[in-house]
Amino acid sequence: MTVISNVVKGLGCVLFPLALAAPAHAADVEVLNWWTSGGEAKALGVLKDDLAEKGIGWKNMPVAGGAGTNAMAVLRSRVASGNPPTAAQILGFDARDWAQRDTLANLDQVAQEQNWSEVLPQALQEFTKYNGHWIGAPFEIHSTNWVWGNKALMDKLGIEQPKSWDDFLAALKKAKDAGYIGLAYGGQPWQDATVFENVVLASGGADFYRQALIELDENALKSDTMVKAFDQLRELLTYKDSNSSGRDWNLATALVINDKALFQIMGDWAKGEFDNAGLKPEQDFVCFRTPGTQGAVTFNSDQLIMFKTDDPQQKEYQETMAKTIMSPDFQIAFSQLKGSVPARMDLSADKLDACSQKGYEQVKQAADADKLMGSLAHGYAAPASVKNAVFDIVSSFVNSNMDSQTAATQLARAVQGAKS
Amino acid sequence: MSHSSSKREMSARARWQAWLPKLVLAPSLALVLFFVYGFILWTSYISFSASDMLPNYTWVGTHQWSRLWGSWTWGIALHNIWVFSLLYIVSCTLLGLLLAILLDQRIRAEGLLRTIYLYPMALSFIVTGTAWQWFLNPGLGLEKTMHELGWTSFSFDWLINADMAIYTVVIAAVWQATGFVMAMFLAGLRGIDGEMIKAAQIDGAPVWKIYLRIIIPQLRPVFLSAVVVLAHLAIKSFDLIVAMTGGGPGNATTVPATFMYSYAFSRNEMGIAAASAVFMLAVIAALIVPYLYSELRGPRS
Amino acid sequence: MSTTAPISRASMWPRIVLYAVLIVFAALFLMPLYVMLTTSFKTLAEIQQGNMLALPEQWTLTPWLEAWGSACIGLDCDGISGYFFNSIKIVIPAVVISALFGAFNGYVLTKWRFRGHKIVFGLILFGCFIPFQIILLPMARVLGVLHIANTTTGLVLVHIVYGIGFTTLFFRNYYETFPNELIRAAMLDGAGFFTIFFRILLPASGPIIVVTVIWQFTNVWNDFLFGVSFTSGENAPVTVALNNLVNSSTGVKAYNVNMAAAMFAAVPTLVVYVLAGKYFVRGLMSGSVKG
Amino acid sequence: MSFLHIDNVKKRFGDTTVLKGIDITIEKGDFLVLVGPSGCGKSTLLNMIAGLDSISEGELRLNGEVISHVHPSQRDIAMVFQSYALYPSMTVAGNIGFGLEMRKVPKPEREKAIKNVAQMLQIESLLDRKPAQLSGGQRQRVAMGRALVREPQLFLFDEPLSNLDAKLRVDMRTEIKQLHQRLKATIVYVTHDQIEAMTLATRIAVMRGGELQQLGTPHDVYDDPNNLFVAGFMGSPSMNLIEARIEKDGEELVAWVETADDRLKLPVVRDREALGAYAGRRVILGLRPEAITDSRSANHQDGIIYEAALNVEIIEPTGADLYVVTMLGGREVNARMRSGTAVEVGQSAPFAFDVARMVAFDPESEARIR
Repeated sequence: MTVISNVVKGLGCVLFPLALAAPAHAADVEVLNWWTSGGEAKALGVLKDDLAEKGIGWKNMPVAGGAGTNAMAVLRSRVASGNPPTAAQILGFDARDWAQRDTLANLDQVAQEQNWSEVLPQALQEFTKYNGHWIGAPFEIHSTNWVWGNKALMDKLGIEQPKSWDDFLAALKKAKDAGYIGLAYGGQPWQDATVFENVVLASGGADFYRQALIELDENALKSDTMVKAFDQLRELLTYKDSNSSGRDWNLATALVINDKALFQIMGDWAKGEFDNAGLKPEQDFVCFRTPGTQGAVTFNSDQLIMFKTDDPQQKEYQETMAKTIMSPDFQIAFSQLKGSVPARMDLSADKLDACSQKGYEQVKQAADADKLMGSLAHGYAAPASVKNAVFDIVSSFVNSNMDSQTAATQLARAVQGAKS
Repeated sequence: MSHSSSKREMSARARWQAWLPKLVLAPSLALVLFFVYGFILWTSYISFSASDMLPNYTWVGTHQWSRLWGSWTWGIALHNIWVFSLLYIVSCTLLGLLLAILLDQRIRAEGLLRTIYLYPMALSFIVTGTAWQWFLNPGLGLEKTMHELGWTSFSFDWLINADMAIYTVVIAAVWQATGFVMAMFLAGLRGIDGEMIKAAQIDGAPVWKIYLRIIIPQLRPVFLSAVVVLAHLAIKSFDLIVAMTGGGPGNATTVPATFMYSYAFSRNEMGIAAASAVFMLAVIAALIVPYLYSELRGPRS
Repeated sequence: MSTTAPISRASMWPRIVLYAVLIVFAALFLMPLYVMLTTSFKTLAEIQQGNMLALPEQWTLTPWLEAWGSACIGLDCDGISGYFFNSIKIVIPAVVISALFGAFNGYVLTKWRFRGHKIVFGLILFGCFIPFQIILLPMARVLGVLHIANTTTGLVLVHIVYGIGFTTLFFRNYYETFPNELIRAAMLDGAGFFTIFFRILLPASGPIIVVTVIWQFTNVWNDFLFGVSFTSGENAPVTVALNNLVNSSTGVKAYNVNMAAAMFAAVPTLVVYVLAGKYFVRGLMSGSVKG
Repeated sequence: MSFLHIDNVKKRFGDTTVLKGIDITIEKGDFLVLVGPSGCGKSTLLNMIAGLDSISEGELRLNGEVISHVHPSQRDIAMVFQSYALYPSMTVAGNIGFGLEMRKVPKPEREKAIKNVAQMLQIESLLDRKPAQLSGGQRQRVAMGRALVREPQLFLFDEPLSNLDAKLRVDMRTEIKQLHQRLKATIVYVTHDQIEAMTLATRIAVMRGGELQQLGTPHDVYDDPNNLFVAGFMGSPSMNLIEARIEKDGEELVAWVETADDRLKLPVVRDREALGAYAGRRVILGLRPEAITDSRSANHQDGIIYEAALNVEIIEPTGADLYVVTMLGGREVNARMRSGTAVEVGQSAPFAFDVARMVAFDPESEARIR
């Protein structure tokens, strides 16, 4: 065996210098992201153009697939090998995880210049700051408690915009009875969870949402309120069609667009699909907060985190990028394309469309009332491990006949297991 | 050339020749030791560490293992792999044996039929999954076709039915591997001594009895090999599930392989992922090591 | 030649039933391929209205062209052609190098045995049976350290390493049947280690080279797990691109394009299988049964 | 000075000793046959001479040079293998010329040499064929050609005829014998067939269990065996081994042998001195079948014939001879009589013993008494 160990040592000697020979840095910024669909890519193009004006080259590093899963895997191997990109698109708790490992650049100076702590809502600052230092620049705020409705179908069936959960179910029933699909539903775990968090917020209220899904209180998770939420989810599910399993969100949106379904519960990125179909908000389709959740907003936000570097030029570029992203013009322009609202709370909504104007106002109000809360389905309520544990239970519930009591108990157990 | 110098030279050459083979084998062995056994050790260690998003070498004992066994999804994954493996192995073996026996009856177009039965094995699981996903799609595939042919009550929604989805994966997997098992059995059948069968015929045994009593018992080594190979394929199955159901609906078709992938790459739970991978290895090793041992120990030196 | 009993000529019925069963099975086995092929030549409208089993009313090549050159996978709408060539870039060096390793290993393990050669062989062989999940995490790191993460080069390395087990098995079992006296004769004739290998063993290794190449080609081409774990974006092999294409959506699912793309991914291995089916079977067999 | 000297050579594999110190010396032009049952170590010894197996202890000298640790290709030795070991991918010419090619002999010279050898072995028409296209006998010739072309100091043959059918084996045997005589080559030849050994050898080394039992000319080994093993192994049918009791009969020394119903007294004429010490003890007598015969066939000139009437148990005619079996000392004894001798099973017949050829062995040590 000494022979072998010598060979292994020898191999190490050959491979190590190879590993240390890091490639030279180009005078570009390299931005890892998973914005690969049309609207997203266009929105990102705004940043690219802004930087080009400032003479900064752009090396796009899009990693498609797996809703960012693949991108995170790539990012991990880049960082682990000591060769991180300039910046990366990231969500919620993932930003904290990277900061915790001391891999991120400090953006305090830019933040101070642009007064970020004043203009960004407190709930979002939880994720853009770590240990009192700024680690990320948010592009926008998306909210997930939206319902998208087919206006023509509502008119045809005589449905008013529902104000309460019961109204909402009644409207769905009307559509179902008339031979339409009540709820356009996409059967993927994150979509199940998106609907679930809407139901939890609607039935338990903002405090309960916070207690159960953000603070992950075990008693709240297995409380009667949670059981009731599962009951309501079960009832809601009777209004979806039977072929929803595995369906993508945009295919579900298409059901609404094509007059096949009445409503869809989905984040505001769904608006992009209506735009692409040439439909006008409040004329051809309607948008309203999920009944029962008015006053509160569950949000998520894409942010750009910058990785530590010793290259002064790269540092400068990083700061320029952060500054650009947080500039009022960019925030508006980006949200116009992305369907979101600006992350800054101090801008005029004039240039946004009807739905976004409404949404922006509601986000501001929710922020003032401390009812702006992170979305669980998108990693702004709990770390990835907990998030996925919730996905597991909710998806199992959706796809089986599990009773609500069991679901609540299992949910509490799974969250505990993932937390430890 | 003087006597002694020639001797020294020769022994140098002899030494070199004696070392060369080991030297040639060494890179492979080094690669295997590092990339297989080194990695196994590393992953095993990680399963006892606090690793989450990135490896973290803090020792936490069996913490990750107890989390693994407490996990809801892991329970589903184990149940699924058990159901999947059992059905897959049994169906492939029986169907493969049946086809091999039928083909062994001096069939006219044997070559062609054999080719047809075997071609799925040449396909990637991703292609197979894509094809079957489309084939079994309730909205457009088999179900719709049957409705159009007039059988309106026909219903086949297994692919999107959480209780049945795993069986659609079994169907596709059986479709893919049956031909291979058939080829193994066919080779086994062709290796059986014909005179023995003639003797049995002279003794007046009917054909089915000859198969049941004389031929099939002799195929025992083929059964063993088929089961080992199929079990190993089943536990490694990842591609087919990803392509057909993506682990869904919900997590109804999660198996250990997809479980591990998701925990490692999307859930920031590297410790649990490592533990699940080590568990899979242990199961396969329990199957393969005795098999390899008996194969290698054999009469060949 | 069949060794089993000829069925008595008196009754034709068993024969007819036998053929019927065989043909039904053949139809079942061919069905998915048939559906894939016909679907790939149909228009989307026809797919949604028509019968899955029917032949296309209007044959169209558009899905094939689209799958090859313009279907959107993620952000890029260049079809799967680039990924197809990625796979070729991976498969050629991976197959050649792993086969070479296997040939040398088989040669040493049969003709230049040393103490513990069985253990070494067992160690190498076990490597092809491990569930690859166990090496995903460290491999991702090593590729990162070597700066070949997310490259086709990285995948080539991975496929070589995990292909050695099977190629060694093939060559070892083949060279095992070569008389050792051949090596001794050559030694007396004055040939050394490499001369014996290149002049005497290798020229007589045609059949096993074919088997090994086919086996490795199919394995590497059909790989998905390594591809999806270690590459992304434009560096992915064709199987990963196919999966991304099929499972990512932009409005409507273009089933005809999906099927055409699946055919592209399937064609190389199918061609190999049809051209060299005999060797293909032999490869499958020697990968599993030896006794 | 001897040409090939095997000096106290030993071979160990781990704890087992396969060769326990072999000493053999032969002269230039000798045809040494190593013979013995399988597992006796004869092939190992041959491989050690070739350099294909290493030597654990002892020394090998060829033509005065120590070659114990010289690489096989440098020993100036050629070998013909049992399986012929023809390179499957090369033509016959390529096979024959490969050794010369490895020794960097220029091509024209090589071709000439190949042609010469092919002519000698009558395989000129086969030069372009591949081994797979040849018959067994042809392959055998090619294998010999490959050895001959090198014109080595020493030829080694490892059971070269064992894969041929009986008729071809006899023909090739003759041919090898002729080659040896014509080329005056020195040969070491391994076989388990004692007839091959007898016909081919100038020197025979009988081996058993890693030990040399006897080294000598075919005549020595046949008529003057060193021990019971050599006596039993060489010759077919093998030597009759008969239990007897040595007694002094006045001045005479005699051996008493039990017959079916009586006792037979055979006078001792060979090794009398040594056997004298065995008076009153049991020994084992050795008599070749041809030394027990009918009266007319007996060698009355050189031999000392002693006749006795014994019961005939079995008769086996072989055409040329008639083997008659009787019982002596409780064992079957083969007598070789002239064809046509009038004997009948169950009847008594006269047997003539050539006691001058009678040898005796110690029953305990199995060694020859002399």
